[in-house]
Amino acid sequence: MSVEEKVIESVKTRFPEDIIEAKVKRKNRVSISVRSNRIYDIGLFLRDELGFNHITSVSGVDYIDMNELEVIYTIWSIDKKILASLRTKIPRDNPTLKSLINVWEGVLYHERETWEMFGIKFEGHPDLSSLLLPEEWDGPPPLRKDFLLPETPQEKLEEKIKRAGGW
Amino acid sequence: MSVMKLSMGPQHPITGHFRFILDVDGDLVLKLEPDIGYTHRGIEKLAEKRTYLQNLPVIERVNSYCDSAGTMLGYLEAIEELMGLEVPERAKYLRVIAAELNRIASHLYAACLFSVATGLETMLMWPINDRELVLDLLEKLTGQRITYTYQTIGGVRFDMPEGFKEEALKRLDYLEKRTEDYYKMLLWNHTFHMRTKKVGILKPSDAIKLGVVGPNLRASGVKVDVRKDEPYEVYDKFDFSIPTGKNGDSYDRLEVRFKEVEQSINILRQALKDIPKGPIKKWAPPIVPKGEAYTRVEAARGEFGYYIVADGTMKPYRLKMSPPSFRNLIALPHLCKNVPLGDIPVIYISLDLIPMDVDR
Amino acid sequence: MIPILSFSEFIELILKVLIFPGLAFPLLFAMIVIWFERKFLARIMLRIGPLHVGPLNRTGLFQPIADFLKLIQKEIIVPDNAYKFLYNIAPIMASIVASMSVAFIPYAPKPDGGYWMIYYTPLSLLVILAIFTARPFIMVGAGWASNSKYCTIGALRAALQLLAYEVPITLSLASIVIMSGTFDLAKIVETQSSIWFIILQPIGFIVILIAMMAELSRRPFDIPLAEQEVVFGWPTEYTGTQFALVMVSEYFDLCAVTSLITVLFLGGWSGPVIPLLNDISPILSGVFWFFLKMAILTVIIIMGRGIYPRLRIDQLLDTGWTLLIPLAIIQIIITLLTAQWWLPLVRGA
Amino acid sequence: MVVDIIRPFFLGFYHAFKRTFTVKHPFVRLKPTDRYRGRVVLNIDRCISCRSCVNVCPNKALEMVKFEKKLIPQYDAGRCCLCNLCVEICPAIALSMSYEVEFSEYTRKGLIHTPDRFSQPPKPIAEKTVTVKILDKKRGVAHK
Repeated sequence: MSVEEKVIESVKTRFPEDIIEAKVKRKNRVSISVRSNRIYDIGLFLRDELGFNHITSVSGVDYIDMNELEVIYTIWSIDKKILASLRTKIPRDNPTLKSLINVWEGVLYHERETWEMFGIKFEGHPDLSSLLLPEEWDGPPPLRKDFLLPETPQEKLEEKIKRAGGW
Repeated sequence: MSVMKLSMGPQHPITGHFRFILDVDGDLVLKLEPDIGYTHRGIEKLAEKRTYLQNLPVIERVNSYCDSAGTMLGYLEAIEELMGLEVPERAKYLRVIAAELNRIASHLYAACLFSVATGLETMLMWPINDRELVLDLLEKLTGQRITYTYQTIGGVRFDMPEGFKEEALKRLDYLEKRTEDYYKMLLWNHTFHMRTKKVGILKPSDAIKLGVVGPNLRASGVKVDVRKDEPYEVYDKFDFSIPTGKNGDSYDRLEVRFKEVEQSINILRQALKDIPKGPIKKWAPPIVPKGEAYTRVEAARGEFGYYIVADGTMKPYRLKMSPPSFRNLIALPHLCKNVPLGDIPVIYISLDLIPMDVDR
Repeated sequence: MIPILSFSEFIELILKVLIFPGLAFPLLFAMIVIWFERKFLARIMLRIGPLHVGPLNRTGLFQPIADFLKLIQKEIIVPDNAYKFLYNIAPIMASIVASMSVAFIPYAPKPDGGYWMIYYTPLSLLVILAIFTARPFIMVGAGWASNSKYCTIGALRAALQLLAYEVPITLSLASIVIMSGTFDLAKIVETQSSIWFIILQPIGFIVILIAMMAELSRRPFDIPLAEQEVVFGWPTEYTGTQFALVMVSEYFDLCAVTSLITVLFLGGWSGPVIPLLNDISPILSGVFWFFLKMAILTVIIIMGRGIYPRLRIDQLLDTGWTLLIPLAIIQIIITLLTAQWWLPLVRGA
Repeated sequence: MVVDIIRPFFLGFYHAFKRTFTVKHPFVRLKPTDRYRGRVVLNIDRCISCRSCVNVCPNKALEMVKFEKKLIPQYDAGRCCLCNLCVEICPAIALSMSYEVEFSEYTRKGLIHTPDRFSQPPKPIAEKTVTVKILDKKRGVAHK
């Protein structure tokens, strides 16, 4: 049994109910899908007992067709040399999630950026304020799929062709 | 005693495109709050509107003036993982050569910024001059000086020009000798020791907890390097070591970078010696199959992570970049608590943050 | 009662005030030193430096003049919240005070007795010390009057640094006075005719050189002006002519300081007589040696900017109080202990 | 410690007499390498109006316009990032990268190269050109 499978096994035995899916994706990559209400406990378990200590990134993905937002915490274990993606899906209409700031201190700016770009409210985060966008920004969260750029390249292209006298 | 709010930047000689809001009491900085986003270009959103191929020039501008070759490798790794594409051996070597040359250029740039922060302008010019040698080599190889668009999906675009190998080896020898002068002028300079030793000490436990990466993490004594941990391209074929620091102060962070330049020269010598003959590019389809991949590469400033969600079209559904400077940024307010005002530039520059990399 | 001057005396006075130690000399010194500093530092950094302006082909000799002309054309901006009177008068005061001390330094002996200096007083060393003490107050005044955060921090740093470094200067001057027995700069030079004080008091020389670099805010001690920390320190808000005056006053100070160290430690005008110059005027030979010594000191002081990183304010004060002052006191003790052997040699001349 | 303080002094003084590195730019120019990617140049006769360069351009620097009864790309130098994608994709080998880098203009409109300007060959390089060279250990690096 490889180290990756051991990790999966221990998570599954500890939280049998709350793991939706856990699998080894390839060498050094582990993916764990969990229910959003238990993400804090699973995060603590990953940090304390499995040694996933080095936060790599927090990212969001907007699945607009399923009306869901996915939040992915990617954590590297320095001793085990495994990258775990701790992922959870939350409804798009009411995106709230418990912040993991007390588990990994390094998520401070990552969560703030995800809040700003996807509108996901992290409960317990000390400072959810504008990070990259201008302070007077009042549009929707820009990385959601329903935020359209003022002019997509395709439209521009068609307009250009029209201006050039048709194709 | 009253606390004064001091706004440092974005129009300030040292901060670049950052703004720091400092709480200053006399000459003591109680708290630093970074204000970023002055160079935010929304590359993650732009990438969703462009095809995988069109993204190449856009993505390398995340880290444009220092390390575009090393930065782009991760994106290509992710796409090739999704496609299941095996890149020709010679192309892998050429990618490594470009990335390592770029690492040398980037670290020399870091050294010159560091000496500006301490007020020594001579060491601004010397590494910049010698960086020119490396940039000239890269221009010979790729056709550009800073943004190369050299590596592409399935390989590299140009082969090594004639006489490149000899010229490169000659210049690497020169650079290795030239480093002695840097040590004499900067690193062994007693005044420089006074300014940088025991300034901004980042403990290993704190560094891991905050998620600091790259030379900054290694300077704290934690031996983490993606090139060794999960070798990408052909890094598993080279014999090189990972330099680490002892104290984790500003001085160590610079010294680790200098030692990394030596290791890069070492890698380049091996790569130029062992490079096999063969094709340099493999045809790649424009459509990437459905799936997702997270890849990491060791760029000059540290680990660069790419998370790509592909939905089976020509364009990525989601591209997440996790650049090293953004992850190192959190160490800045952590280190700048109750330090003299004069140490702020030193600590800031020692972390080697570049605003474009932070903002994307 | 106004003394009546003869015609030749009048001409001499005009020459002194307007040309040589007076008005033109510090200006010319500033111009040449600014040019030399830029060119020399550029060469250390493997750059070329100023290139296009000037008479000789590609030397950029007139670059300081071009800069000055550019600066005086610019608009003078006074911040709204500034205390206007003090803000406007500070650059003028700075340049006046800086150029004042040149009047009390003897540059050469005259063949008919007396010295080539604007105003002779037996207490000239004390007068120069007094003039130096006035400088921090102008800086603090200007920084406070600008009513800007960076200016205020810069002014406070300037006050700390300049006041702290007065002490080692005064202490190392004490050992000179013990040795020569006079406050008269001209007499101090006379006593060095057989042996220079730099040989007798090397520690004192090093202390005064470092302290004077700090007093002048030259790198590595340019903490009040540190641009990476406080933009430009106390003169941050100045523009145009006012900025030009501030800049020029720094080089006036450099002129005065190098002259003073030459007089105190390097034997002033003393040196072998050069026949060619002596034929024109006996003063010129002395002035030549004086200039040579000044030039060497200037190069050493300028080099600091090219090779050392800047110190932090606490390290600077630490160096001042715990290293330079003990060294200066050690020099006084050594001087007192060895005076019995050296005094006949020095005073006997 | 004393050695560490004094050594930079001599090192700096020694460097003051080394050969300078700067290129005196308007009089002397850097010679671009063979592979250098500057302004894109179009060969009108070879262009088959296939529009693939317009499609591949990531920055919309190319756009089709009518020119002598033919649709020919027009080039916006202000948008071009010199990435070489259009040259690679061109099936008729009508596009090429030249060594010309100095194409700045006073107005934004002047940056748009209409097809006839787009197809002009690059200006010749100035006569005096230099490249960076390692001379020897003592004199270091210089442009020659």
